[in-house]
Amino acid sequence: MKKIINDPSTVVAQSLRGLALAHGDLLRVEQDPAVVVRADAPVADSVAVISGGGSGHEPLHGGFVGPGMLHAAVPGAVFTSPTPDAVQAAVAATTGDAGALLIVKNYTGDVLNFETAAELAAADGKDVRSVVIDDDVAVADSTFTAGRRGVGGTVLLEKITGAAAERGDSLDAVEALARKVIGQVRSIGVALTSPTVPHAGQPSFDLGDGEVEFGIGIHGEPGRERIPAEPADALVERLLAAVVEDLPYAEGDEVLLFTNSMGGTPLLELYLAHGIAERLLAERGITVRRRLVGPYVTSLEMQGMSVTLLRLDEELTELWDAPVRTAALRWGR
Amino acid sequence: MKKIINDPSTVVAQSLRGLALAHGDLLRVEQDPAVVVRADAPVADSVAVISGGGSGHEPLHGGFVGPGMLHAAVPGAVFTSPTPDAVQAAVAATTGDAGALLIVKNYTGDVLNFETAAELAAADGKDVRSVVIDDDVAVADSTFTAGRRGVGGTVLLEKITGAAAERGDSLDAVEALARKVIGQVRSIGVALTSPTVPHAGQPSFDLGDGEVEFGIGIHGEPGRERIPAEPADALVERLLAAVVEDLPYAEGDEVLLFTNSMGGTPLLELYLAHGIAERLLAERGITVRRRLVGPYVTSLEMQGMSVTLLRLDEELTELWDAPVRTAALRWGR
Amino acid sequence: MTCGATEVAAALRAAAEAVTEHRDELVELDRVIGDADHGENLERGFAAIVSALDTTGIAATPGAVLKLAATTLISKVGGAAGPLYGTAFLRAATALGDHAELDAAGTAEALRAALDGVRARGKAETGDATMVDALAPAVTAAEDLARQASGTAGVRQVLLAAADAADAGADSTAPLVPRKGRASYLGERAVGHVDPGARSTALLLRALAGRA
Amino acid sequence: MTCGATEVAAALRAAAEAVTEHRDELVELDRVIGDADHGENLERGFAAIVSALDTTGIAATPGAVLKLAATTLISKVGGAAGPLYGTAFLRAATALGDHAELDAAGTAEALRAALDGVRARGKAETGDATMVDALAPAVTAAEDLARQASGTAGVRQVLLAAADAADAGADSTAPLVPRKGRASYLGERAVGHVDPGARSTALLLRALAGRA
Ligand SMILES: Nc1ncnc2c1ncn2[C@@H]1O[C@H](COP(=O)(O)OP(=O)(O)O)[C@@H](O)[C@H]1O
Ligand SMILES: Nc1ncnc2c1ncn2[C@@H]1O[C@H](COP(=O)(O)OP(=O)(O)O)[C@@H](O)[C@H]1O
Ligand SMILES: [Mg+2]
Ligand SMILES: [Mg+2]
Ligand SMILES: [Mg+2]
Ligand SMILES: [Mg+2]
Repeated sequence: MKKIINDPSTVVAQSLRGLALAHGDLLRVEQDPAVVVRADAPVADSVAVISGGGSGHEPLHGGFVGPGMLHAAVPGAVFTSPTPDAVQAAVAATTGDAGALLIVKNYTGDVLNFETAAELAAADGKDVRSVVIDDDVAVADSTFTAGRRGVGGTVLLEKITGAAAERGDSLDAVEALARKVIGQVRSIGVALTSPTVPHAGQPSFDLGDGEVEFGIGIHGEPGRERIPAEPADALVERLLAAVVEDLPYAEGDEVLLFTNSMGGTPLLELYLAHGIAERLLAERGITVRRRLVGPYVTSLEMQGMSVTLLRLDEELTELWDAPVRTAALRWGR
Repeated sequence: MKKIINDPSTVVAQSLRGLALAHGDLLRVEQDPAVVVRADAPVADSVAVISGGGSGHEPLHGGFVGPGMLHAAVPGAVFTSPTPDAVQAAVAATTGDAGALLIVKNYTGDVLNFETAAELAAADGKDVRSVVIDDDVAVADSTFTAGRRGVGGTVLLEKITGAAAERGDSLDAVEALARKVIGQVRSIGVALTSPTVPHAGQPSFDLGDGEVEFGIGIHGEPGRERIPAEPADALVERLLAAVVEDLPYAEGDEVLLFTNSMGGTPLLELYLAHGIAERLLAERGITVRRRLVGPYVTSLEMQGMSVTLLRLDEELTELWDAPVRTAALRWGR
Repeated sequence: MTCGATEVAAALRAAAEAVTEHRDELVELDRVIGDADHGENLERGFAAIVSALDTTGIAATPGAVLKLAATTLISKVGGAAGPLYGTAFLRAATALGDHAELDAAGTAEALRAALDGVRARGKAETGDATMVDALAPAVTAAEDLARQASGTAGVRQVLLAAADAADAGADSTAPLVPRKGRASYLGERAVGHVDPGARSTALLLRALAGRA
Repeated sequence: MTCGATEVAAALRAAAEAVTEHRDELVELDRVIGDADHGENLERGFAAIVSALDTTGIAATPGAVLKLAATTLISKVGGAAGPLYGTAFLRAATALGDHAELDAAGTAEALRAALDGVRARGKAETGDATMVDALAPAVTAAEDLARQASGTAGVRQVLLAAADAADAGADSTAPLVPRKGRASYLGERAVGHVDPGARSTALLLRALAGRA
């Protein structure tokens, strides 16, 4: 393992220190427990939108803290969901009478830890709700299992709920909006290489030179199946078909297409894949109305990509377009 | 080699297609020869700032095309400088009476091809100047050799000259400003892994598990020396010392610190390195007044980082802060 | 034959040592079918328990000691294991109440409470390939021994019986298709691998037994 | 013994085949001390020359054919090799003027002009470990043969002598510390490796000789 770190046990704390120095105008960092908070928090009369999860997926979530998106992010250890006291600290730093929405990716650890934090916050008299995003179609959905994972769709959910909070929506409204987004967003990913978790010191899975992991998660969990490597045209079609058929997205739909790099895949390849995805959607009569292309939900240095589709309507489009000013997403004024 | 591509020979063209689809509001792409042009080009009464070079360094340069930065980018084949006719096409699409500044990274191929293009443009009666950036302190500077390479400083040069052009500076002024920036910017990089050029199909160099290439270029050329891997504190000190001592940057200086990922290094590590670099500069009495952190000048999937310092004054700071709206850099209105 | 707060604290220290000793093994089990952090997570948590014992001193009752362990796990571990083990210790602590001494029957009751807590939080049943597959048979074995050998078996024997059953229970997860936790994403591909949480449950019980 | 435009075009096609045949070797040489594209660059350029010959037909004079090759290389290759080989062919074409036939002396003159062009553009001298190290001795050998064997040696013999000298010249780059081009960044670390452009110069000359 070669990484630019001092020691696996201090990676997250030291990385957050750098984040705070790089973006002091947008955010501040508290350590122990680790929390990334909007520089201007608490924002008066605004619902606080809080997200979090294990580290190693940067810029998710700390890179999305700022006006128009998250009020706080709660980074756990690498690939390990944060503890309830960290979530509580984020609530304490951001949440006023308007309450808070916790965005939780559907992993057992995240759900349990955020759930506990929400209960504790409720006991403190705060109105804290949580929504669980589970957009990964690679995993069979079932109430008898851990269910689908939360992956790329999380960024879109954070942006849209953050914009709603910014315009002054109530917690009821932001929560309802979140559930709407969760209902209309689907993703799937593929890995070409494995990430290496710092404290593990070796790749999470071994992949032959001619193989890829289809239906990969973002924690180095092996994917749904191992398939032979194939040209980009075929691979992107495979990804897109899985997503489109799931909801399903239909002819005439207008969507946001999010082509995401898992970290190690260069932009050169990612844009190539994005171009293919746009063509394949056009062929299906689905209109790409907005797009996001880049490494936004990563899995350390893993090479690979994911495709996320969000069905848009006027309201979602407007909220997507609303100004945002964070380390990783920035537009509008 | 595993990449999300169809065929090595079509990678650049297909990637540019995706870029154009992703950022149609900012830019358009011409193929054959390949050029990325600002959507609103030619911009009346403005010097056109044009840059280019081999592909594989994305978002450099196409990701920096847009208001406040580049008017056009000229992408060559992977790691191969573009041909003069492509540069000419970029000039034709963007350059009016105010003339154009070509930003050329100091590589034999880039210099020769851009030089030829500039001569041809001059023959067409256009006022086209070129500046050569050579900020890489890893290479010994000498008129008897190819000289220093142009690396991370290029982004800062493109931003600052683009801002000057946007505010209406003359070609003389933009050119003088460019030379000033080139005089005050220095960089160095390190690689933890090798990139794999699509048409070569295998890693550009072989690196043992405990080794890193110090003084790496951005084309998979091996570095200045191969050294044992070391903790981030030591590695960043080594990078920073080489840069600081070169110009040199001195106590009391105010600088822009650009901590760049070579592509495959995750943000988690990059922010960690950035935090160390800020601390080491503070220890030297050098004030970090602006910062840029991210994968902006990459070398395909290569893991590694570079550090760039630009000495700032009021004018450069103001131009850095000026609004920019491109795929990869965006702030202000 | 019975234990006081001091012995419970010593047992927790022994558990911390065992976790450190088996850290890499647990990381490796989790690497193959999960996300390679289980050993790291538990080591962080049990190291924090040891610091907490060092700084706050030993509480008056076994229940209070276990409660300190529970809150420490909840606030330091994260992931799935943090809340689940945290709940287990918390329920066990509650079951013990403020008794100054822990006996065989009390141990079995505490284990039962722990299992109920894990089940309530994680919704996993036996056969889902989780720590429940180790803890459930452990509870049964502990209860059997505590009941059968009433008065003759001590806390250590009960925990040893629990550990033996947990070992077998952990092994039994290998052929299963996991239905809960991260390994469930792999479906059939996880078959043949022991669940890391089941394995850690077994080794924690054995370590606790060693000092009880 | 002399060549017309048709033979020059055929020689260029032979050069294109040779480049394709040696593509991987040139990529590999460049991978070790450069950026792994030299073979790819030349293959793209010479394939474009073949298409240009196919579409525009064969021009009237050897000079005109070489000029087509030059402009094609300049607009299709990029990198360092594009302008350098482009200049070489352009200067050679200019040297040939509009003569309908190319003879031994003319060949030597054209090679000399090519070398001067490469030197003027790239500023490299013999010993800098570039294509100049192959081209310079090739020119000398060509001139020697054209002068000595005046009237008896044909274009092919001149080119063969040039190719032999270029081969030796390319080999001579291995022990050098490069001072120009991308390999110069490596300094001492490039010692022991043949310069890719010197190698391609030698194989182009041999391929051209084969059909001249
Ligand atoms: N729903 C559940 N019920 C019971 N145990 C579970 C459940 N989900 C996960 N586990 C246990 O947690 C273990 C994983 O713990 P750990 O690796 O620390 O957390 P994470 O899965 O969040 O990375 C699994 O091996 C399993 O034994
Ligand atoms: N200044 C120069 N003068 C002469 N030849 C040069 C010079 N610079 C580079 N070359 C030649 O160009 C070759 C490299 O060509 P190529 O790999 O196609 O371009 P690039 O170096 O831009 O990737 C070198 O092997 C060398 O022979
Ligand atoms: Mg985990
Ligand atoms: Mg090149
Ligand atoms: Mg785990
Ligand atoms: Mg090259």
